[in-house]
Amino acid sequence: MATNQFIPDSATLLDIYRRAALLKANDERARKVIVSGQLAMVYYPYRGQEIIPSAISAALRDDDYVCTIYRGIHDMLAKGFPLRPLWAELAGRVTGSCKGKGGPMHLTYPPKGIMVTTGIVGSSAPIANGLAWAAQVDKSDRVSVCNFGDGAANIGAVHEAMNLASVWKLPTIFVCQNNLYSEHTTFEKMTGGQNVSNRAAGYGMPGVRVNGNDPVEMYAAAAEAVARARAGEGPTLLECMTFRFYGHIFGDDDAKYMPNEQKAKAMENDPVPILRARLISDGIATDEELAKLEAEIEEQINDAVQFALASDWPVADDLRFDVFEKEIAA
Amino acid sequence: MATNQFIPDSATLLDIYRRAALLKANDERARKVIVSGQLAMVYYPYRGQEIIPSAISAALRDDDYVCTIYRGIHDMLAKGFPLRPLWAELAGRVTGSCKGKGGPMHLTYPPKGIMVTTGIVGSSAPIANGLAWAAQVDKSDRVSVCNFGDGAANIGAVHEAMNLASVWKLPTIFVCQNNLYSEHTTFEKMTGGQNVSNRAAGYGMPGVRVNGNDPVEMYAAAAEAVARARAGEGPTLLECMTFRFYGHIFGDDDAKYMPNEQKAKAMENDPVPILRARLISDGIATDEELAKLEAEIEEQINDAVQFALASDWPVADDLRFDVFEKEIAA
Amino acid sequence: MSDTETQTIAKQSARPTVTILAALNKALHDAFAEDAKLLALGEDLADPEGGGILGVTAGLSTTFGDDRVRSTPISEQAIIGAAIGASLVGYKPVAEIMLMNFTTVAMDMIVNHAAKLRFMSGGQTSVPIVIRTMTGSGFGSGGQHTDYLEAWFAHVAGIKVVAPSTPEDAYGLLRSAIEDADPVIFIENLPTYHNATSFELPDSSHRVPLGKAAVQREGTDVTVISYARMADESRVAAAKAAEQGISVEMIDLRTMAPWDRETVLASATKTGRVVIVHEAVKEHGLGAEIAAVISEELFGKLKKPVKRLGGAFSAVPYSRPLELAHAPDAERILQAIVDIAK
Amino acid sequence: MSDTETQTIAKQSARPTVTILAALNKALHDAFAEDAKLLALGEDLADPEGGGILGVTAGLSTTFGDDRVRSTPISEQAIIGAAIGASLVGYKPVAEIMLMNFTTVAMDMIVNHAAKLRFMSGGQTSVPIVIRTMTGSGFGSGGQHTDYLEAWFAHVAGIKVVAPSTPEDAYGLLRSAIEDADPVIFIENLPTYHNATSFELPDSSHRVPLGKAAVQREGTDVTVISYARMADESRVAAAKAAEQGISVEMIDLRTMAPWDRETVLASATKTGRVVIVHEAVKEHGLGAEIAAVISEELFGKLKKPVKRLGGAFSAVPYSRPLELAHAPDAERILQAIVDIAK
Ligand SMILES: Cc1ncc(C[n+]2csc(CCOP(=O)(O)OP(=O)(O)O)c2C)c(N)n1
Ligand SMILES: Cc1ncc(C[n+]2csc(CCOP(=O)(O)OP(=O)(O)O)c2C)c(N)n1
Ligand SMILES: [Mg+2]
Ligand SMILES: [Mg+2]
Repeated sequence: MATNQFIPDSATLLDIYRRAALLKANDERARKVIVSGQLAMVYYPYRGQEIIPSAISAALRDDDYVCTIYRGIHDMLAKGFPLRPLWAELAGRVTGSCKGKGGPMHLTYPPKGIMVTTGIVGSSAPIANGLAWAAQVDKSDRVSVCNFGDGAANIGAVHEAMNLASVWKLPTIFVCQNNLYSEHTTFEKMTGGQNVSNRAAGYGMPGVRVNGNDPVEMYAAAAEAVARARAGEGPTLLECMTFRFYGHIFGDDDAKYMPNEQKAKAMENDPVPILRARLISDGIATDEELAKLEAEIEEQINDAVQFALASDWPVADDLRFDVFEKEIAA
Repeated sequence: MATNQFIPDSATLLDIYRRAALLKANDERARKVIVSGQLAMVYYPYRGQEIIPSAISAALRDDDYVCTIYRGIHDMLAKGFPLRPLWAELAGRVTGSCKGKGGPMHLTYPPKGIMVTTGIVGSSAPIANGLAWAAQVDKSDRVSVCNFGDGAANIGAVHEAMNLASVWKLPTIFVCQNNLYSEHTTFEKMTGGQNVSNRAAGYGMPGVRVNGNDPVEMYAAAAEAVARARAGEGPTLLECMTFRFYGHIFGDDDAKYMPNEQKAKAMENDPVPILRARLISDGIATDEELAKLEAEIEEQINDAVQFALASDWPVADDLRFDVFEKEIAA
Repeated sequence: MSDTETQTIAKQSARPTVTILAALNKALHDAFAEDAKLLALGEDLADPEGGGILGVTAGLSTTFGDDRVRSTPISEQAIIGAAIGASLVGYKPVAEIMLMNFTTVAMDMIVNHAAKLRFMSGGQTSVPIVIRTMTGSGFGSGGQHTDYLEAWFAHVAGIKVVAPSTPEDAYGLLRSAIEDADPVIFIENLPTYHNATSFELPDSSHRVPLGKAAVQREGTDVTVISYARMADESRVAAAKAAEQGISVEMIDLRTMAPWDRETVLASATKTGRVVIVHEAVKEHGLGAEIAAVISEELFGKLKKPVKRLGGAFSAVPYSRPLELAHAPDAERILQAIVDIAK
Repeated sequence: MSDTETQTIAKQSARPTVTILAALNKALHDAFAEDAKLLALGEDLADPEGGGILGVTAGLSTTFGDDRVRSTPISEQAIIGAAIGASLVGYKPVAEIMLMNFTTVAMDMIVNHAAKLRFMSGGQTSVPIVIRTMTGSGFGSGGQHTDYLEAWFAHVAGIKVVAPSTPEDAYGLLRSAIEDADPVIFIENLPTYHNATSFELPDSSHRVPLGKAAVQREGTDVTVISYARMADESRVAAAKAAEQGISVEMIDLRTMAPWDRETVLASATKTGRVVIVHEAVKEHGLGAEIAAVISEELFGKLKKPVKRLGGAFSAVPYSRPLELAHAPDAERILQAIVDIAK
């Protein structure tokens, strides 16, 4: 469906890899830091889904909006969430972007348009429309990207939001990251029609199912949706097929509900190394250049983790602040 | 789409008219009784939509379930709600089916499978699924009919219910009575895709748009959906095109939001007299026979209204009862 | 009706002509004219749809345009979500949830998001929205159209709740709610929309601060605390009590959350006898918190235990005699005043 | 683990091995075995999905079949609606809303329908369902996963609310909730699921009546009223207080709605000093109603004003020190006991 104008050029593919490499390294570090006991948190690994936000973000501007979910750190990093306030928030420190009040499930960073991270399935969608409405009233050409999962496609909020976006012709891009599981339940078992993108037609909006692990397909679909939205032609639903490698919550035993072969096969097709190999074989970058890039990323993550763990904890009195504009009386 | 086996025969057409005539007469009486000041109530006229439930009910059994909405007295009468407890409830008397506690928006009559009437848009759908689930576990071949409006198609509960019905293959029949308005808002203005039945495909269930004012088309579609449900083949969505003649709430000035021509044209094509004429021209019944039938209906309504207005009012102490199985202590 | 028209009519006639509905409509028009960042959305809200089912928003979409004032599909989660999203980036949406019982389909948006985003984001974002909603018994609308649910929202940190009982307060509270930096639930009592109780529409500078109760009648024997329609009933009861020689101090709370401890405790200290009245079910209603605080703060100083009147412990019934029995009224409030004054 | 296995292990070991989770699982198995009309539904609830994300429903679908025990899509309105519908025609569904904050997307089904259908139908229909839901702070799940919202439901006529703090009560209350003719919200405190506090799983005849509190420790100086995890904290505080010579009567409410006035008022009459503790935000929480009733019923008889401890007035924070500061704990409860005993 993608016309040539939306095929990513070499620079764009490299940009996508730069983001994906950061996402991959950060997820690996998060799990390592938890296993090592340096940091205790409820963590939703996104490993395996890196290409989706990396490709989408390559088609976005800093001033575009993103709303995402508990499994959303990949969406945030790809959009430019800086590592220090991110890691400090994960560590629950005052230097965290949310002063330690929000935590991993509510990371927020308005300077890069990362406006809402929700822990409620589907609730990113109605709010993303509001950001899109604001862009429309502003007469700006900003777009609002709304991330949610395959399971979220069946909850009421997402339905209401897609219908409203269609009738108001909002610049909302609905990104369903279909990793084939909702917690422990399979996509087949909970999805009437066995497909999310097909539902778009019912709202009179375009819907496409793409291989979310393929940077070319993913970028082309995203760029086309962004172009439509900027042109005032309304919303698009993108169903991005992917897989999550480490279960729902890090530590859950996915063998209880997931066939080993399915997981093994998905991990064999790990999209990040595949893109890396492609950049080299296509002569877009050399192994050395990419190794250097990856080393820099590790350094940045080292710095952020150290910054986070060295930062101060919030104090009880902080609870009185940020409830309302005016603090609660002591 | 209707195969011959579902085309109504003469007896069925007469049966449909018998119901439709009752519905029409009862709506006219309700409005008259309000205008005359005999009875004060918030009333949602259904005049113009009679054929839909009359045709559907002709395809149902007494032990099938129906859930409906504030604008639902036509659905109830067609399913067999007796006139005396209905009118007594409208009048708020202890002899009402709900002892005067529910009123017009919550009429209930389990002996005829009329299980829930809701005042919340869309909320008939999730509950109708539960009745269908019960039928499924019972291994009975009962079906569960869920009525809602065109505006309700855009609320979350209906989306969740249609998806669940599809994945559980429930014998639920979703009946969207599309009268082109939601309170004062037009169908076009609030409906992405400008069509409700098309959304069924997204859930993997059959969806059809039918002329709800045509008894043959309406009956055929309903009978086919009922047959599928009884055979364990799952839910169907029926979008039944129709029109309401007297605004949202009786008394509201629909000229404020509805073009006169649109309303006039709809009233010219009043489906009940059209069916009446057809029965006569097709030799299914004579004018005299139908006049007699209509006179009997007027008599039954007279009796019910008199019964209602002569019945006792509930007393304050009744508030302690029916909150829980055990009454609240005085 | 334009405000000048209304005012002229008001001046000409001896009887009050200004209703809460007219005051709300003017408040919206004045606020939208002053601040281009205001938006409005809700079902049947724009003029092609009649400017609201009862006309509260009449004229807004015509005057301020379809971009800013929009009718919506029947999708309360989408309505509140859209308001929240726009509010995160500089707009001040006034959303309507037609009836308060319908907030039940949007509780996630209101409670988990509108009320909490400021805190969860560490103050990086805020949600300056107003959620207008109608409710109240009296019209026989039954169990799903008339609940008062203010106690639910008062229990949630991060959202405010107000309810006016006069045209002046309707205007002043709505203007203040719109100007507030945090989300506000604005409750309108539907059955009394058309009661004309004022002579003139408030001036555009009129404000009523959130969190400040109104002492509508000073007294020394008994303090009566209420709001919304129950304030009307309490005013009547207080006047009747005066005829019997009982001096009632009548407090209209106006803001349920945060409620005005200072005014309430000062009055309770003076009278030592307190009656709290609301239409919501008595048990676990707003009166519980107020009674608990008064009993704790004025321990040993009260002349009588705090008395609470509220809706009966049942759904709101349809039948007229039952509906009348469900909510408190002037007669039962007077009885409570007389009893506690003994 | 089968109950006989668990019991043997329990007998062998000196330390208790039975958890609330195991008791709940046995209660469900026993109830389903005894009554073929029981159904269960919820997200990840059946065995192919692991028998619940924490295994509370493990084994049910295998033992009782996919017709009766079903995993669902993420559709809480559809979940509660399906439970309501089936309950209208003779079934007794046990629905799970994974976390209590997610009841916010199903409030219409719970409040406008489950709680009201019996009344609005004039008693023609009833809704004998149980809604199991988990919540509670301690795991750093933050603002949208840990709220206690029992006060909302207590304010609604037609629905009951319970929350166990021991394996025995978990078993006995769940069996009673399932057998009850009306809807019951059954709150499970997630962070203490695995605390092993009993030696044996309750016998299948064990029941705990709804509406009856447990006096877990008799005392004469101070009455402490709590429930759920706060009952654990209160037990610790009561023991510490005893060391300081303060005799605490510790009441675990067990049922929040309708709460046990008789037991509470009897104890308050005896001690004249009452501390109420819950994890939910203090303001407008369950403690408000209880404090209001005690203050009214025992006016002039209390030695000290009723003291309430509850969650801080904010969303539940993520950061560990903030999360610990948000909810009451044994230390602060002890402090309150000492203060009120003075
Ligand atoms: C309304 C609501 N219901 C249930 C949950 C619990 N829950 C958290 S994540 C999840 C699964 C979501 O699956 P999906 O939408 O596919 O996203 P994924 O986790 O796979 O990225 C569930 C059921 C929730 N957070 N919110
Ligand atoms: C959740 C909810 N939102 C809003 C309303 C107010 N309301 C009552 S009827 C109605 C219009 C419904 O239109 P439609 O679904 O087309 O049914 P119709 O009245 O045309 O039969 C609205 C908005 C409601 N009852 N419930
Ligand atoms: Mg998924
Ligand atoms: Mg309609």
